[in-house]
Amino acid sequence: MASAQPAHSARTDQVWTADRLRSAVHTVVSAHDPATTDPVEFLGALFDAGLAWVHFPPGHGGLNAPRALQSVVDDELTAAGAPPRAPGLHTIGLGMAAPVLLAFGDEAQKKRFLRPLFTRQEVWCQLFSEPGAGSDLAALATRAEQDETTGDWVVSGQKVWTSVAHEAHWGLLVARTAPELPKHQGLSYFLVDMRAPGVEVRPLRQATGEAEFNEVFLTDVRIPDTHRVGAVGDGWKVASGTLMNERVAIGAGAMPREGGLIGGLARLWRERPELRTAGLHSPVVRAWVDAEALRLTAERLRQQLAAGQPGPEGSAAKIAFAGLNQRMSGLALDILGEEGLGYDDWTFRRPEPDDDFSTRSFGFFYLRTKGNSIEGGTTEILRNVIAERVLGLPPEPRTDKTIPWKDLPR
Amino acid sequence: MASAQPAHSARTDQVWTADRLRSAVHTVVSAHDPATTDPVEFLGALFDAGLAWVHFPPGHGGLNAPRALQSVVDDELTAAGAPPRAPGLHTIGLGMAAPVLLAFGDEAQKKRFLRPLFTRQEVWCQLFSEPGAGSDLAALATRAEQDETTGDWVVSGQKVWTSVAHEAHWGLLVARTAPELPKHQGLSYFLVDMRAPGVEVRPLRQATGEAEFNEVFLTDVRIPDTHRVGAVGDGWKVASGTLMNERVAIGAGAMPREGGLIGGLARLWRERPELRTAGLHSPVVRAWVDAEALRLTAERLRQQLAAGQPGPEGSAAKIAFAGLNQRMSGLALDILGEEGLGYDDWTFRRPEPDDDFSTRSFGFFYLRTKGNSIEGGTTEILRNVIAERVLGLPPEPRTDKTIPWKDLPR
Amino acid sequence: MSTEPAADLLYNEVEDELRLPLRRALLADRCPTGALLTRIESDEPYDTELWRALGAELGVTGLSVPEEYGGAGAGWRETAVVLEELGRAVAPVPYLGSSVLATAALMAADETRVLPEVAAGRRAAALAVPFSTGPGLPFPDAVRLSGSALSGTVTSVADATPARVLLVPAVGEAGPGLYLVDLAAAGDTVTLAPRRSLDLTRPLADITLRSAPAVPVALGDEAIRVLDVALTTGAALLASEQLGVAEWCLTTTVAYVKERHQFGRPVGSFQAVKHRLADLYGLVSQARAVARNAVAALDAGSPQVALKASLAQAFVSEAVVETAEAALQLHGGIGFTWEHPVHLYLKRAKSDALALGTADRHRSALALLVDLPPAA
Amino acid sequence: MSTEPAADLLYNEVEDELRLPLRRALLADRCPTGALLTRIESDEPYDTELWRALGAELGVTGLSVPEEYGGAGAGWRETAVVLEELGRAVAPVPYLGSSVLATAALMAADETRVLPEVAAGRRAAALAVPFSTGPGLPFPDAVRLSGSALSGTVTSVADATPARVLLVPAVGEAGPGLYLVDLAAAGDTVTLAPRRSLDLTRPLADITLRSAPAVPVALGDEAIRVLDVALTTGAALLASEQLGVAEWCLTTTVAYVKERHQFGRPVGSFQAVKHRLADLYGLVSQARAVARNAVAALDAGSPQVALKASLAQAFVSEAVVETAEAALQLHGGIGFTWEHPVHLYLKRAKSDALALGTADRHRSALALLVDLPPAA
Repeated sequence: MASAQPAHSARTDQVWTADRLRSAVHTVVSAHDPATTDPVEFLGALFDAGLAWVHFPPGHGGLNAPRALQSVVDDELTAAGAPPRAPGLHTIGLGMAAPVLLAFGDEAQKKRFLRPLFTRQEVWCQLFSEPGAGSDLAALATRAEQDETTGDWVVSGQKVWTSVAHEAHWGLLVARTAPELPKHQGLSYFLVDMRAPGVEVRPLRQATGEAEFNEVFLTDVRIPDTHRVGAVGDGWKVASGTLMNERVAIGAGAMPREGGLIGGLARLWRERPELRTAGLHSPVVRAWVDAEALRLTAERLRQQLAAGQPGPEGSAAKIAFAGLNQRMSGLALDILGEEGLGYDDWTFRRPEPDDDFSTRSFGFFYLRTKGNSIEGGTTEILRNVIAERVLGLPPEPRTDKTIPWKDLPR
Repeated sequence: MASAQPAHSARTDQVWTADRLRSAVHTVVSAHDPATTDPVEFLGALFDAGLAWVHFPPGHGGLNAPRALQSVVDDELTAAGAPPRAPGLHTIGLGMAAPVLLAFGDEAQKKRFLRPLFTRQEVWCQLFSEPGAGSDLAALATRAEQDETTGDWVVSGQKVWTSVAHEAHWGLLVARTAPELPKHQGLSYFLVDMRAPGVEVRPLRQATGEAEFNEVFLTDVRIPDTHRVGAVGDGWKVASGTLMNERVAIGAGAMPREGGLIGGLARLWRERPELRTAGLHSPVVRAWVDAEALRLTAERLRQQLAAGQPGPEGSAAKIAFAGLNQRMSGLALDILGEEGLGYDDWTFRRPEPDDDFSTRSFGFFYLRTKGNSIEGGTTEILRNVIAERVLGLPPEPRTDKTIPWKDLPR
Repeated sequence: MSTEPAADLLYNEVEDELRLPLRRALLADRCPTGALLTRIESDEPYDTELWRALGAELGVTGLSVPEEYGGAGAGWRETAVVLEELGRAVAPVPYLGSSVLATAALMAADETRVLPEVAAGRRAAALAVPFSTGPGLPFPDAVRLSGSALSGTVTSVADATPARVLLVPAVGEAGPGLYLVDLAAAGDTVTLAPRRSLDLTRPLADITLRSAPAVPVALGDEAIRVLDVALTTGAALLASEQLGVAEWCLTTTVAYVKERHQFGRPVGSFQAVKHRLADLYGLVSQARAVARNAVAALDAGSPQVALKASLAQAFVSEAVVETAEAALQLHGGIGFTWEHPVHLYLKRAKSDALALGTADRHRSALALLVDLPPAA
Repeated sequence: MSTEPAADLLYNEVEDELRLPLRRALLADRCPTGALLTRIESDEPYDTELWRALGAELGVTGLSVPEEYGGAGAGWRETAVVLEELGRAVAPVPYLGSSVLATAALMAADETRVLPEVAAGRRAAALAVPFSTGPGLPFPDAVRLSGSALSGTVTSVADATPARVLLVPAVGEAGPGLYLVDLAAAGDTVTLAPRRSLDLTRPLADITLRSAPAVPVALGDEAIRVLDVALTTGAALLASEQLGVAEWCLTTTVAYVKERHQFGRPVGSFQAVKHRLADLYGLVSQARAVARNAVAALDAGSPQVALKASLAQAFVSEAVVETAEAALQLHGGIGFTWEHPVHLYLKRAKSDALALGTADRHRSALALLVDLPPAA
């Protein structure tokens, strides 16, 4: 996996090779035994050694080394018994906040936020979607007005589908600063203190009965101008960078055969022969075939990424996964018959991070997978993306990009 | 079926009742025994008695009677041993030319054309579609320019998908008379002599190997101004009326259970037990279910029409029939396996009107049914029609209706 | 494969007149979806007030029952219209359980002792079989007869909670039988345990009988026949309830996409949305034809009732689930929330697809009826 | 259900280098679709010039054959790339019949007498089984052995017309055997009758043997094994040809809808068209992963070859037919004409779906291999 070519840091003549990075890891691990060191301290030591993200600048968790060498560090850490980098609560922080701060944040923002983010001391959430701005994110209406005396921004509006907002210290916020401009041009990007006055987080109950997400109500929330990321009016540019990082994060890991819902479906078929019918056999085998085809497609994508030829199949795979999950969970209920008429738990509650998903009923999956074709880009939007960006088909005629946001029909 | 209400003719006080019509039929049949009379003579007598289309004006094949009473005449004729009104070669003449002439033709045109049309002495065809104007019929490019000295129209262009053009005496033609106007406004409607100089008919070979349709090349074909139907520039209005009549004609008759392709598929399954597999059973039964559902839908539509409540389900049924026919013929090949690898006849020929369709192979149907979702309105266009006209969904933004035809991108 | 003369697949005037007061006065006013969301998690998930009104005010709980037995002397066609409207409202009343399944069983068995009370809606009745049971299965043996008392447990019974009378299939030494259990008389020999059901608007319960006193309604082959008639009638009529569910989904979604704007346009002006809704429109019109066909066969006592009921379930179950799933998707994020009622319709659609025999089982039954046998 | 370590699903540099000259120099120049339409109805439907070039100029007719037997000593991965390109051109050459099916049989049987001639493309060989035959069926008994001569008729053999050598499965008193028939030596004891085939670019023929002289290649269980290896290899590799067909359909349709205008817009700007093509793109990328997976298993001699070949046929056959059908539809009227080549691809797609076992039969085989048994 390691690149054989030497890499030069931007600041010095220092050349980062795989061996030198392994030795840097070894230094940290020797000083802070991962088995006994407090995780915050261990992660802090890694950050300070520039091993958090080797391609970040020195002082901000990195070494200006080539990004591809990060895997050397990660492999070495795993070998040394460090806990895996499962992001969990910190998915947004590590996957979105860190890259945004690197690309668009100023020195003070990097200094303030990157270390506690990496040490898991501060949780981040994302305040993008709104009731009136789902697929059309750029139409969002949350308003940020600048207080001319203090320079603070005063923000009011409503955000939805916000994971971990109730645990978060900081939110990545896009708000409208110029309603009189076309929609993409009037947005700015902020870091909002989730414990500030005027921030109210309410659980958002889903069709499954529980609440994985939140609504966030912002009422005259004050944000200092120093927590604005990028220039006023550059919010869309900053947010687009963030969303791209989200997309890259999808489907990165290799999956074993019968991983995911197909495993449960295949077990159901194998372990409950009394439920089998002639007519349901073919749909089960088809599901197995389609799941394996998708697994191989994701594996091929992974191999392309590893070979430095990232392919555009990811969006197509997400569409197909959503449809397949919906089909498989519905099929499982058909197989179950009477048992499919029941449900496990309608309690209005937030799932715990360590909830064992695999113990949930197929009824739960039947409902939950309905969200798969909505969350993270609806199937309809992803089809547009494939058609236009991959196949090069012409866009539809549009007028909403040029007229002032305040004049858009809604 | 007969209406109990008396109907008044426009010209006189005469009231047409079912009984009076039956007696009018009886008079014709007595004078011209359908068993021994030459069909042209018999049909001519019917026309002259006003029994061709009872709602047409007297002198033009009708009696100004209510349209609903036509079924009384037809039933009585059938009972008297007259041959059924199967249109065959005369589908366009009876289904499109006659209604257009009634609605838009002048007296001279009605006088000249309606009687030989009804007596089957003259065959009609339709010259609408063009290579560049399929779904977007109003974009057609065939040009008609008026000769200022004679008043004749000189027509050049190419038409496609023209049934019976090689047998036809007359064609219903839409051509562009004003390229500088928006596309719907620059069209005019003509009756073209298919034997005139400059008309060339070539068979159009299909994927099945044979040629059901023709291409018609028009090169400086002269049409007298007296053969223009409707005002100059009213071509779209006239053509729309014609197309509507075409739509009404679809799916009028009741079908028995297992009528159509499902009959062949069911027979294949019943008569060839050695070809059955467990996996193909469910698709066959699904096809049977879907075919029966569609048959019942068409039957319900027929009942609605009979009750004077025409429903909009026809377009939806056509979409579903096309898809089902395609699915069933493909499934039949899967069942046949080795036999499905063969084909019956690739000869480039025009099918005869009395060809026995039912003797063709499933391979033929597999190819032929691909046209079902294209001919008579593509599935895509019909979905638009349902969405906009039935469900009232908003049209897409369009610019092509307002800019001059000559400036349209193509 | 003979075709019967085409049945009347339209709605007649009587049926149209029945529909309007139901939709307007009862369901829209008394059963708004906001109240429904509150009700389903309350202690009283059934709408007893609505149920009372259906019986006492509108007199539709015994439409299929002859007037001499306290019914309206109408028929199954009219019953089907009520089911369409109840489906359209996912109304939590025991109509399918009492006015369809139990009533069909009582009528098939000429059991007139409790019929007038059931027909008037004063006492709800339930047929004690798992709601997933379709026609054509072996006679249930979950309950055993000993002397004149029943013991055993029947799981996942629909509309059992509000029932005062149970019709219980049971097997004794003399073979199968269908028995009447009066819950007022049965006391604590019968207990009901609610189950968490996928369909929040149609609760299920497990019924346990411990030497519960019972009187026979039909015995031996007659019991088998009566149960089959009830389940076939239920399967045929369920299609009309499902049709109502699909119609709500289609209508509500069409209205939503006309209002909802994204990218400066109504979402319903996007061709992908339009085409999907056009296809659903086609599916729902086909479902209506098939459902009316089954009901007409019931009403006419056609010998093809079993065929047409299985045809209806084979077609409608999948069409309705597809429609409900698309409705949720086309509502986008809001459709995935608890506060929007579309999930209630999805749950009803999927549960109804499992009820009274899955589409898969009905296809298998149909295949034999129309001489399309499976591979040997 | 263990997963093997993930195979290399990409194309390596050797494969990429093989593809370009094939696509450019041979297929685009020598096999344009206009010429193809003329050729398929001529007396010589096979492109013998192209076949000669594949062998003599490019040396790809024996890619999988070791160099000592006159091959290129490459492997099945490279062969698969040739099949993709031939599929993309629906090229009428006997590559699948000779370089895949017959070559796989010869190699599995260690039959090296004719292998060099076949590998060099100088003599085409054909495996005498109906083209629909997939792995796992009973050994064919259409031909009987008597003494050392074969008699019988094998129907619907692909790529038989240009063959000089036949490999014929036959049954004699001692059981099954696979026999070599040299057509030069056989004279009029072997006759070929062309069949009208749905796929105009891959003619079929019935082969009749009347005491044709034959030499054994494999006998008994070994004959069964050799035939199974050949058919499994064929099924695994056919997926690559099918992939090429699908890629042509997708690419050509995308290009067409960018050019074709209706309603003042490119047809490809309509959302319904865009979304359908986006889904086909997804299908083709999945087909590619599955096809590469099967080829990699062949090349590596994996014990899961049968599983991966059946997986490939179960998935790819339907994906490719769907793509070709959509391509015709999205071309509108012109796609339904003889003059436009899309019908040739549809015919190839559907025939390939029937070839070497239908998707249905491969699903049944796969179900047993992955422990998803049918209902008892």
